[in-house]
Amino acid sequence: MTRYPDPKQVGGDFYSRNFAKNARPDTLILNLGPQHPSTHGVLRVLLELDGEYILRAEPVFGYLHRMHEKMGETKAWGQFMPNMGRVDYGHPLSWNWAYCGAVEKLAGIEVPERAEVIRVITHEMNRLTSHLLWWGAYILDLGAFTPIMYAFDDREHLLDLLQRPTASRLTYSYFRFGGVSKDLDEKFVEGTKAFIARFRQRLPMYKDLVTDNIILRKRVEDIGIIDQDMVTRYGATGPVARGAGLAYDLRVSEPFGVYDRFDFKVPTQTTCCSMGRYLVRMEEMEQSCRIIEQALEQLPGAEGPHLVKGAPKPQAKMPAGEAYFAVEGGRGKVGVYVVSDGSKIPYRVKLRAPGFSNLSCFAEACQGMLLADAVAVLGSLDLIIPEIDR
Amino acid sequence: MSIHPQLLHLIIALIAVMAWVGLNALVLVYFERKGAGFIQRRPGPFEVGPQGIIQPLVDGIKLMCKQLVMPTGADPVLFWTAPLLSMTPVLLLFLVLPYGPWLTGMQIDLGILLILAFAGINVLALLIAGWSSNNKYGLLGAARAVAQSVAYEIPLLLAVLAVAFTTGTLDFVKITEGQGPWPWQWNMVYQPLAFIIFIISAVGECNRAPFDLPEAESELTAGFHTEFSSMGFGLFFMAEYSYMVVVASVASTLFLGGYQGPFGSDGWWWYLPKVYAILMFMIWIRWTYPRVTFVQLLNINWKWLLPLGTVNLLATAFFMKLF
Amino acid sequence: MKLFDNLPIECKARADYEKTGQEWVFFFKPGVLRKAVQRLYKDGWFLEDLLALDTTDGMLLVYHFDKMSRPGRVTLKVLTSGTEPKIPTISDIYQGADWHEREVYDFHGVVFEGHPNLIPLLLPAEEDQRIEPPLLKTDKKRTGLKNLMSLYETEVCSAAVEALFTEEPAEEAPAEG
Amino acid sequence: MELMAKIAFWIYALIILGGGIVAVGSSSLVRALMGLISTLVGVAGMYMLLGTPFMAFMQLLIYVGAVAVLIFFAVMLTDAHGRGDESEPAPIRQHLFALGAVMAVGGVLSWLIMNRPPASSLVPAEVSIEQLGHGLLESYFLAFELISVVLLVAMSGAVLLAWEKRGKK
Repeated sequence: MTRYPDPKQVGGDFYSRNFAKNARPDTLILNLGPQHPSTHGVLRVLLELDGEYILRAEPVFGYLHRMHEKMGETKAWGQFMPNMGRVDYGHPLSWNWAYCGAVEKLAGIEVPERAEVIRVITHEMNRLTSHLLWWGAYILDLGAFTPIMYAFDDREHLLDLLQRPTASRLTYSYFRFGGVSKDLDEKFVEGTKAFIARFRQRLPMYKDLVTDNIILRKRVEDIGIIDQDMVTRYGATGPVARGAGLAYDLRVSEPFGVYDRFDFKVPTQTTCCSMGRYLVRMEEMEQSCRIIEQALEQLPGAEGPHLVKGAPKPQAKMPAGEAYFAVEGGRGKVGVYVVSDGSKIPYRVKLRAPGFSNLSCFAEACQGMLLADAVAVLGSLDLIIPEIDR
Repeated sequence: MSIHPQLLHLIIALIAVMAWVGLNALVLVYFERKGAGFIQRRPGPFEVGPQGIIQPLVDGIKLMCKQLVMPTGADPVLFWTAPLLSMTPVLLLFLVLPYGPWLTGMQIDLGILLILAFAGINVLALLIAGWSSNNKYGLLGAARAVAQSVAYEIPLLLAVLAVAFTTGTLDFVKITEGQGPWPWQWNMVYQPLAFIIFIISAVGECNRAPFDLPEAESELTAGFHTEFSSMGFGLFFMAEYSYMVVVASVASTLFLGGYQGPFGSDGWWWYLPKVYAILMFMIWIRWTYPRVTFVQLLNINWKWLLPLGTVNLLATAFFMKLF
Repeated sequence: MKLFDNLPIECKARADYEKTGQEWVFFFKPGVLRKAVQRLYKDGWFLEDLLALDTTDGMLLVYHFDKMSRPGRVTLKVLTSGTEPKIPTISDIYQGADWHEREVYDFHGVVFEGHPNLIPLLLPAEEDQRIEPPLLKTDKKRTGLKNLMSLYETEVCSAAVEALFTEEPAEEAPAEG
Repeated sequence: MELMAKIAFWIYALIILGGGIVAVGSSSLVRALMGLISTLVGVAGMYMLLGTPFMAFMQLLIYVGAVAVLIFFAVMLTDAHGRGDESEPAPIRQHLFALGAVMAVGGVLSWLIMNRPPASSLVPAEVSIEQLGHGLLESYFLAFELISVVLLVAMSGAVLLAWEKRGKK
């Protein structure tokens, strides 16, 4: 007599068969994704379900794999820059910055003060767009359709503003080795100030309408526990680490650019659950506003051009050596490690994606939860699949 | 051979009801989308026709023109039976609703019982749909649909029974006439708890957000109707909206005085606004709240609605005996 | 940085954080790697990433570790054979290393001994669709370690590692599993 | 109107018979259940025809809406699979036995009805809910309560069975 989840009998691809090998005979194996409304792109999670309780989970990805690291080894240093906007469509400027920072370290390029302040402003605005995108999509995962419209309303203002200097709305390729490609103008500064005033009024509304909603709280509190030990073992960073009570923010703990000039708080939560990560991100939006405000005040006093004189051309050669540069992206530590053999093409570009490490916590965090909770935990990790697949 | 006048009345009523069900579904879809638009600060449909008013009709035509797809491994008979089984009982339910003093398709003593009995068939339809489509999401959705509908039917019945106790009948017309035209004469005032329980259970019975677990798209893609395309899906869709109308109509008859209006102005012009007010309320909460999890859903039912409903019923019986 | 004292270190060097983004660079033999990583775990470091570098001197595995409480980055470098790269896994110490190791297996064909589930992560997994590790360099492009990085200020350094970074290349790759 | 009633009777009878055949003969458990449900619906129709809409609606509400669904759940919870013992076609002998059993019962019943027809009324008597309630709680009180006791025993037995099984796990 054959029992149903017989590995030979179960169809599916390599991963399904591999997963079914260890499955109990009386369980249901469910493919959440790769085309599924709540996996944000093409993530696939293999779940072994007992009823609706999850016994085992295994994320499968790579459907969006574009081999950026190989592309890096075939293009000139400057030509690789546009790829950086495409790794993570949520917070592309952090990748811009990480790559530029690594190359600037390698070549010893000085960045003018004005460029640094511009980088902070645009980087933080981009973080706001990233968090707003996450917020809307996360609440959508939980079944409320309306907040994403409000989030996109705000996000649209930001995109309109960022469009002025960067000339694009999603996949920015704005930073250059030694500065940024275009200076900020008066209209941008005024618009940003107006936006922050408006956004300051919207944030309390979001708290009242969404964050304090009893159904939402019951949905996300106490599920998906990722504690400090797990954070260390998996190398999770960003809001996931801060939601576990670790005040680890590269803007403060390993300051890059001119972040040490600004006065802001690193929000943390000690609940380790999805609500903790949620609240950390909501608070971070407020802190980003503070940073942008301070940076806008410093902008007129900042010296130098927006791009250093004699900045390397796209086809320029870089000196041999290795350099690692990490910035705090919307999802955590965005690291770029470059190795040069002295030619105009990188010898090796390694992209450290925060989502990659954050997602690896999922299999352990979701054990014993309900299917609906798995969706809530996946969302709370703030996944951008292109970044994980690279 | 002459047709019996009662039969003629029934046939006319049936035809009228079919048209009415279709019209209601269209209007409600339009209201839903406009309501969603209003809540989300966007215009909603406004391209097709003035203010997008014929958008639902055009959507319906599009649905009809699409290909009917059946997945491999599905049970062909049951797969196509399910949407029909979901839609057809609804037509019967509209027959007994009291739209006005003379506008009742079929006045019978057991109107409420008929509605409850035939609404139960919908559960079966969802179950068959999920089971026969050879899809794991469908199966999970079907299991959810059943557990939910069976659970929420009980507090719904308890709430209805409380009203039946006070009025002493199951006939819609008599229940309506047992109430007065003014709001303070409605059953809602005498049975507030039953009203609240009824509305919550009704949202649960209709699988509407925040209780739309059987088709929770962020977990189960589309739940029991994942594999249905074209009018297969269209029938489920229409059935869902029609059940909403039925449930809202029952609520307005039982608790809001039905077609009664002040100064003897009884008629459908009082009835329909009450029904649509309840529908608007359901639309409002759908676009406002996140979805609960399935465990929470059942907890709300078994730990809150059911005990409260029972207590309410006992208290009603007690007071009825006392006074 | 006294964490690895009394371990057989191949090379211990202090790097310039401002210029390279690393604070300490260690060379280990593959056999010592797990012990070193265990010490890092006990001291509260976390694994940032893990990559392989295809050079004429062999396959260089680079582990980046960072600590949440203080800035600074520790890099562990392990040199293995370039033709049949093999290295013990650290995925039982750092569960996060699981996917990193599978990625390196995908990209460079490095086999991690003791890895519980060494299957393709990002590249096609079906038996008939698998491809050659794409990040292996062609012979023309492959170059030696000394052209890619410097040894920085060494505190301890074995002759074998030093030989890698001197102008005259050593006769053969010295590090052995 | 009498013609209508006769037509309705035959339609219901066909539904009941057809449903019964499907319920017994179908190899798919769920289709068999659908047959059972159509039988139940047909019986409800018969009740309607007999002028007891209360019984008809209760039949639908309880049997179709609840019991059938529970049976469905039981089917889904059983450890059934496509290649089990039940999936093989039954031998001819078994079919013959089944036919014999049906014929025996049907024959006895038809003989009874043909030879000893009960007195029937042309127009069914309307039984209001009030009468029904009085009947249940006054004249047939004992029978009514005995049925509840039987149901209670069945329920506790089911709970007991399920309890033991979980303990074994």
